[in-house]
Amino acid sequence: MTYRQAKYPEPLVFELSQSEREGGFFNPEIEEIPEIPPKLRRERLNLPRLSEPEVVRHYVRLSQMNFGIESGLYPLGSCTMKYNPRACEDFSALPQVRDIHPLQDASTVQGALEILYRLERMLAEIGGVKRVCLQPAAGAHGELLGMLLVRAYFKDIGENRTEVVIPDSAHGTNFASAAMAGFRVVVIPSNSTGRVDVEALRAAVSDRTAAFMLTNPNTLGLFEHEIKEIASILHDAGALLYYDGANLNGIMGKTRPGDMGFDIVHFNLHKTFSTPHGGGGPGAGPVGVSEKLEPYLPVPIIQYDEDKDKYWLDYNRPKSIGKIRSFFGNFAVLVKAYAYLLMMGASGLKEATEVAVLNANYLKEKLRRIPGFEVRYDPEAPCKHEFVLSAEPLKRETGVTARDVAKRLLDFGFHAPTYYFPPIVPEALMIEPTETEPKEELDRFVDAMKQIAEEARRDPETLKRAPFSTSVSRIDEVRASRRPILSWKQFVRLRK
Amino acid sequence: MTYRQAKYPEPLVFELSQSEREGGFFNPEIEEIPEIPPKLRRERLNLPRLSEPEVVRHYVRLSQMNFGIESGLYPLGSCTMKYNPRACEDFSALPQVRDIHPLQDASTVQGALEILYRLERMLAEIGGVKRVCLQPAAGAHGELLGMLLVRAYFKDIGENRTEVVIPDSAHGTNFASAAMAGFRVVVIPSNSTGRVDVEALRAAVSDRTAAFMLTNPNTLGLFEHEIKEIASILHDAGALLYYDGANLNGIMGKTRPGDMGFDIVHFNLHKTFSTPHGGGGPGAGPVGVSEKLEPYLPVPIIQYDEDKDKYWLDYNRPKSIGKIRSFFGNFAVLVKAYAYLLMMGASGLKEATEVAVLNANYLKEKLRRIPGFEVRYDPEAPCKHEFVLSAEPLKRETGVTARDVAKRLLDFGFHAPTYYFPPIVPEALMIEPTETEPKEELDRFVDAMKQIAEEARRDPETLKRAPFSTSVSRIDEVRASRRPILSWKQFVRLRK
Amino acid sequence: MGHRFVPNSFLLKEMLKELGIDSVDELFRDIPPEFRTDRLNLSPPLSEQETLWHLRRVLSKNRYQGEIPIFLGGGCWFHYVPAHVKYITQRGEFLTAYTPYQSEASQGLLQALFEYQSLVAELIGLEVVNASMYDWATALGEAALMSCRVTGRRRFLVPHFISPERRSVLQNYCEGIGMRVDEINQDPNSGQIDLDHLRNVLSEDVAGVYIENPSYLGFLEEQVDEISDLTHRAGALFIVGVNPISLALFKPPGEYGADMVVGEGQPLGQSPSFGGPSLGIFACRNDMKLVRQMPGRLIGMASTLDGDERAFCMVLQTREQHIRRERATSNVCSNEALCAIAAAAYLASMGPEGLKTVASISMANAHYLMKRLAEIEGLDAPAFHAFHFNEFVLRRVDGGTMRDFNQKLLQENIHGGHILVSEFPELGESELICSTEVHSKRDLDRFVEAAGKIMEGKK
Amino acid sequence: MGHRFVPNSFLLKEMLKELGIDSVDELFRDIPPEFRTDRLNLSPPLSEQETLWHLRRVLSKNRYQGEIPIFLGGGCWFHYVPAHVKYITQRGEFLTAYTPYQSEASQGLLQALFEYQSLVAELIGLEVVNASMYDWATALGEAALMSCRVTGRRRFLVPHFISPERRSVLQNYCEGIGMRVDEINQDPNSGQIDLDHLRNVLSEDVAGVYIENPSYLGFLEEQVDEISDLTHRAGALFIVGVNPISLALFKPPGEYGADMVVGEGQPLGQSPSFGGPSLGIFACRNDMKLVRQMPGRLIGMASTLDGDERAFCMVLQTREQHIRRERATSNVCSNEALCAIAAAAYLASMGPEGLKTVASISMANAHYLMKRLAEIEGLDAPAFHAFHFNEFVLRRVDGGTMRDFNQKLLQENIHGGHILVSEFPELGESELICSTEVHSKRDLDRFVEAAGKIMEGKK
Ligand SMILES: Cc1ncc(COP(=O)(O)O)c(C=O)c1O
Ligand SMILES: Cc1ncc(COP(=O)(O)O)c(C=O)c1O
Repeated sequence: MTYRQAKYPEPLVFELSQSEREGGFFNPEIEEIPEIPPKLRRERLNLPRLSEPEVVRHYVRLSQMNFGIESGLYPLGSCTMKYNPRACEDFSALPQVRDIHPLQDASTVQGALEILYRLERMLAEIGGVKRVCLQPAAGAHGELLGMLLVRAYFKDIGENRTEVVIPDSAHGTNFASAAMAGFRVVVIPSNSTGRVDVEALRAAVSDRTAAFMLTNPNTLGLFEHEIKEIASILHDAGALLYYDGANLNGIMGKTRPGDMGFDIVHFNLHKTFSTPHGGGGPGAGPVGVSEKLEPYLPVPIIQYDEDKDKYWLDYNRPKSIGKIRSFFGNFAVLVKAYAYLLMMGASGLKEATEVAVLNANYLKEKLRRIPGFEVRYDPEAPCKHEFVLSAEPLKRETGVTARDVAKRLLDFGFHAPTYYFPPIVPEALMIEPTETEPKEELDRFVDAMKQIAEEARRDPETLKRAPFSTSVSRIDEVRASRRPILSWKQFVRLRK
Repeated sequence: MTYRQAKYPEPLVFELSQSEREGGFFNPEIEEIPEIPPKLRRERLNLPRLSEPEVVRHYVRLSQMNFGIESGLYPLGSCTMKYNPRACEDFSALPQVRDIHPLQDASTVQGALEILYRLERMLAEIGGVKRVCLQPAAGAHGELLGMLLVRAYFKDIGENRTEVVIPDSAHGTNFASAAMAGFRVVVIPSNSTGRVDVEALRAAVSDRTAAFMLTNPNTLGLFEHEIKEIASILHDAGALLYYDGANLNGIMGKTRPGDMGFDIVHFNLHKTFSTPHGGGGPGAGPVGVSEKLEPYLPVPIIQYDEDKDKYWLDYNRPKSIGKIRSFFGNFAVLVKAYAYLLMMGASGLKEATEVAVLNANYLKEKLRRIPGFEVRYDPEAPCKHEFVLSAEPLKRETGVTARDVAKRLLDFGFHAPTYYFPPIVPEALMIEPTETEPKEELDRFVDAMKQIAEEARRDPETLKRAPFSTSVSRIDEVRASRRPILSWKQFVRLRK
Repeated sequence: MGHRFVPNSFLLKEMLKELGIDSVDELFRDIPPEFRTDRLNLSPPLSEQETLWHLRRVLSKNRYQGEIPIFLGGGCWFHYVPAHVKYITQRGEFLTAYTPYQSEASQGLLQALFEYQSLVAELIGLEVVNASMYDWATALGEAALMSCRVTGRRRFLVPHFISPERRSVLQNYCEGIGMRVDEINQDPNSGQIDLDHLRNVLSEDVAGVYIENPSYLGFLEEQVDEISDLTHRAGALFIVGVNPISLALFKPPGEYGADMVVGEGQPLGQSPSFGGPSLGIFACRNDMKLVRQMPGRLIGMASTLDGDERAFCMVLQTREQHIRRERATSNVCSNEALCAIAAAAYLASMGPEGLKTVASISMANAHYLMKRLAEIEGLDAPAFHAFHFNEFVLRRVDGGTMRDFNQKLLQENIHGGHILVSEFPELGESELICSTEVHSKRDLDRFVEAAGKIMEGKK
Repeated sequence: MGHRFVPNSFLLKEMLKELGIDSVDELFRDIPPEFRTDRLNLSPPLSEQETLWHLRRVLSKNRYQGEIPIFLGGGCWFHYVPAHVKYITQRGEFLTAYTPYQSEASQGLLQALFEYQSLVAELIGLEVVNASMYDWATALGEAALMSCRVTGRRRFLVPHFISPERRSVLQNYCEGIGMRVDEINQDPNSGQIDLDHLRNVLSEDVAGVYIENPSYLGFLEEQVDEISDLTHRAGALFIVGVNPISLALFKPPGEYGADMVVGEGQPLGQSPSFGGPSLGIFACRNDMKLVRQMPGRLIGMASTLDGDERAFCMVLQTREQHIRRERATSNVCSNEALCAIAAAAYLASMGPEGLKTVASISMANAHYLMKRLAEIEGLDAPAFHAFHFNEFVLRRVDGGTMRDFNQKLLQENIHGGHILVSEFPELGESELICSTEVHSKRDLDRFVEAAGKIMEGKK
């Protein structure tokens, strides 16, 4: 094994600080600086003092101790870690994007509004929905908006519905979002093929049901082919169907959530539409809705006046729930997604989906044949963009867990898959290669998994101490949570 | 020791290539593509086929296996490896800089001409010269231009001078440039303090002497304080004095070459003025001259018409030697230097010099006290921006060479000093910290040197196999030159 | 087929063969035919160059700060972003990483986020800062929910003068759990909290009292100690909303009893970008009763299992949705990590002196404008008699409208402030004006001059 | 004191104390007082923001490709530079490194440069490419000198139609060693080398014969085999100058006997930037007699001393100035390494198909222009009856001047070609026009339309 992550013994900025050292400088032009009343005045500001060369070097070094898509395969299931086009970064850094203010007069931001309007149309087309709100900053934020729309809808039509049904394989955000919006969460089990147990769903749905939240393909990477039946159950009960768009990369351009009967659809632009994850954000989680939910969408709606060729902001929406976030959402992220969509075009999106699914099936077939791993649910069915491998056989045989396997993968220069999710699969390793990985990298990954399985038998103890090639060895995360140290300020106080 | 450079087992782009894979794409608009006559037509083009994600990942990985100023201390003597402001990169990437063509009508590039004009004025002020030619692409290129100006001057005044005198401590480019310009090189020895042996100079100068090339501070980092005498010797003999500006960072703002009597002065913008070295280039090596050499400068001269507030290109220079490079030199580099100079201002430049010299003296005093190292020439005199340490005592004692020390330093996360230069110092380690290094980094460097000296005594064999923390271990450079493999094409042929 | 972002397009056949299937369609056989899309109604792929052409054309319709001076603030601010800060966040290792679930391979990000938490902690004066929320507004929403979790109460008090957008988001966040949001009166002359009114509304069901300092309308609140006191005596949590730049000069909430702090981190190293990405600051006192109720990610100092090295990792994850699901402290998953890194790099670059300079230039500019504009007949500033940071309310008292005023300014290539007429009709014809170091003195003088001409009716 | 680029400014005292001296001036005591400068006559430091303001203001006087279409080539070309190529060369590890003297710590750069050499080798059809020269012109100068070293002869032949700038640089490079540069005639109608004349001038003192293909004026040379033959029979070296983009479509010099190739690598991933940085391509046949005379750096494949791993390092350094001094093959030290990396990333990104597309769009655009412009009364194109790549000479035959033509085009926001009147008066009123994929069809049509109007006298 020859991969090795960079390692710098890099202190914290506070430890690098010197008692006097010049950082940013500006030359004041106005000489008269108002005197701040003593009561309001700050006395001490303990920020570190570094020169610019030190700051740059510090963060360059830190960056090298971090793994991104540009470092290697990042098969983190459910996260769609695909290549983020560098061009989109340049586009969103244009001064016409960066240096505009959300409160500018609409006449001075027609370009920005046009992009938002066009992006909305494109997402509506991809999702098969009527209109799309671009405000949410992430998928979970979109879910919350979705749930608030559900609330507003039933309130408006005078129905008191208090429950949201969610499959047990769903992502944690679904449960949390429904709860935040004030719904009681009703969990239904998956069936033996890993999909929605339609009978259980039927049993769970009642006139208390406000909505069913579904990820399709689901978190096992399996398409919920009984979706028509599912939609009927919900709609017949007067409830709504919510689409968690985290897995759109498995079907985009091949089918549309709106066509399947979903009433509310969120998109994860930082997954499907290739805006970078940024180490956790910023993302964007636009929410599309069918006609009947349109009135409740947040303000403003961006409208286009064809006659005047002008875009304008429509705040006159009496049923709107108001705002879900300030301003227009993560605009610079939206610009990236817009540019990505233009560069992909209709054919490119379809191709992306097809190859993402092909890559996933390719890996699935190779990996599930390695003794020690198995695919639990419906292994013969094609998966979509991802699949979940269980390392339970390996664990049973060698004591090596999914987590150990994941940690060991880091030593091969790969990021690890998502593990222990979804919870319905024991020793789950959730693997999503995306369409931007070359076959060679997939093959190397398969080899690594083979080697690890062998190693688990040969020398499980070493394996359990992995990783060895990362900048630090295995971290004691449990202890770190027991008495958390969350800032330098706290650390210094405790040290004293 | 905890530093470790990243390591990726990264194939060559040709090895990454797939038989079919899509790279860059453009959508042709003109349908009619002219038919190329068969005789002219290319049949096979063996470029690798990679997708964009692969290209980005490949070069990101390679970059991590490279050491730059942003990685750590880079005390490479004579090279002035200082922090390169990121702002200058942004400025030079503006479309008004990147997307202008050198043959544009002068009325459409007034901004570019203004920058060149102003930069020229600034350099003239710093160098104490009359006018400056910005064309040369590097220091050595500037030297060549300087020597050609010397030639043109003597030709013009009807003197036949064939020799250029150079001190033995000078940089290789001085000798080579003089030779390329057709001069015979006369080498004079340094005196016991490491400076020009004035008597030897006097003896070497004659009516055959065209010029004396001098680096001041010289490559030992010592200021040639007898410069007045030196200048007289040359000028009395009717010869010219040439200033190699590689070491300007040691005196900038404290004294000016023109004032000392230099007739021709080159500047290394990629050293003194912080434009990045780019792994070897692009740089810029402007050449300033005193009044008497002005007529010979390359065309065009950029002139400013105050009345019309217009910049124009003066090609009407009958005595000009013509061009030394196409167009206006490395313009984008010049823009960076211009911005750097604006941000430093008069006070900043002086401060830079003072701290560069302070840092060098600080290191010198600390390092020469480590047993095994010594400063050969005039150790008690203050050095300027750099100094040369000799590891000869260490070698004598332990067999460990300057090269071994240099290689071992890599393991500490430092770049190595320049070694075996200048040739007048045995086991030379030429150290230039620059003003952009924090004291902490200097102290760490001193510690590393101490540790290495100890290690040389304790375990010289291990040390001689260093480095261990770089992406590869010590390379067999001798063998690589014996039967050089210079391209994939050649490699493939040989492999067959 | 054959997009440059999709390496395996040309290997379809080969890979399908290894899978023993004929066509890629077979992989989609589980999608019921009736739901299959033939093709999306989108344009064919544009090249990178065509995309740039298109964007340049569309975006040329925007006017931007730098091209013209724009005097807008109100929760999103123009500040100079040093080039190296952008460079740092453009490093692919940060930019293209996911949430640092694999801490051993993500030390760089984790340390940078820990530094963000630490730097903001110093700035606001509390020890616990999370690794970011979406924006100020959603951070406020989460703060309200957290105050409910901590106190078990369901009423939340906010000042009258608050950004309506923020107020609306708060409302939506409170909607689900049925939390009521009520207003605290502010003195119409000074903007200061009406302490009597606060005393009145502060009952046993109040979970949190929220103030903004500086306020949405630019003035500072002087009675912070009293408010803190009243709040705590009522058993409620005291929450303060901030513009972090102002804290270079003004007393931090941690020093006057705030239990939680929220705010907008965008001015720390991020351009406005039409309002996003933004950076929700969220902090609380170091009290485990509070910390355990924090929403969002927390990065903690750790060590390796072998005990040899300091390291960083996410901590207290059991609060989060991926573990606790519907009982999580929040649904937030993706946050604004990269903006937090930008903020860290920005704060580390500025240092205390740099940040103070930024803040005081901004303040000096705004005060200069305030004074000069107030001298113009028909204009009145500031609307509130209190100390201001870098924003203030300008009122027009000559009968004309601010809309007209701003339109005329635009003709002079100046973008005026944010018109407040619909948000706070009681302020009359007024707008919120902001200045920072991105404005040169010339910009300010041009504004004053143009305003003068407009008011004289010369425009 | 206290610049943000100078960390130790504030530690002066402390450090001076450790050195046992009082003042920093003592460190400069060796500078004779008469030569000490008190202060430079330069402005005080500008902040980064002020510098940006200044540059934006100054640069706003430039018109640039994209804002208007610019039809200039002639040794510097507009081609689309993909964003990721810029990103790669902006990675600090490449950007801020020096020449890879420490090969173990510089494998990334060395491999990238080896790839550059390899990719260009494929493109031109020769196995040995150096790691870059300053630009095409200086590469040509070095080629002349090298031909002298190899053959011991001192005459160098160049075609009549060559860029005068390149010619001048060549002359200056040849000046020192007293090498004579002579011209080879070209047929005034076709631009093709006059073989009879070549035969005549090719005597025993000719070190090298140089042609450009495509020529400076855009046409291709068809008699390359004959020229190669004649040259070699005279014992001289055959040197070809190229625009590398053209080699996606046209036979590479390596296939018609070139001993050396020079050219301008700028179009491979670099914007023009007013003509620099540029990238001098320099290559030769894999013959050690030649290779040992190469100027510049060469990167070779190597292995570690323990033999375990492939590695890369600089090879044959004994040719270079730092070792051989006045007997070095060249004085070149700093080169254009980063541009070489850009070229490598560009070529690897384009691949054979991508590069062919770029070349054929450029060619198609130029031919379209050529045809359409030739249809306009009073204009004539191309001036040479030969096959053209993406540049051609447009002549004006109605008595008007090209200067006037271009000025009027500029009024229409179009920048015409490079006026040749002073360079080649025999071509009459003429200009060199170039098109590449950076021009849209609309740009071309606007040019044609404007040209039509101008020639009709409507402008
Ligand atoms: C299935 C699923 N749903 C929702 C989310 C939440 O999305 P976000 O992180 O954008 O809030 C995720 C994120 O991983 C997910 O995988
Ligand atoms: C003293 C000296 N002179 C000249 C040069 C040549 O400069 P360049 O590399 O810019 O050609 C150098 C470069 O290292 C040098 O150190």
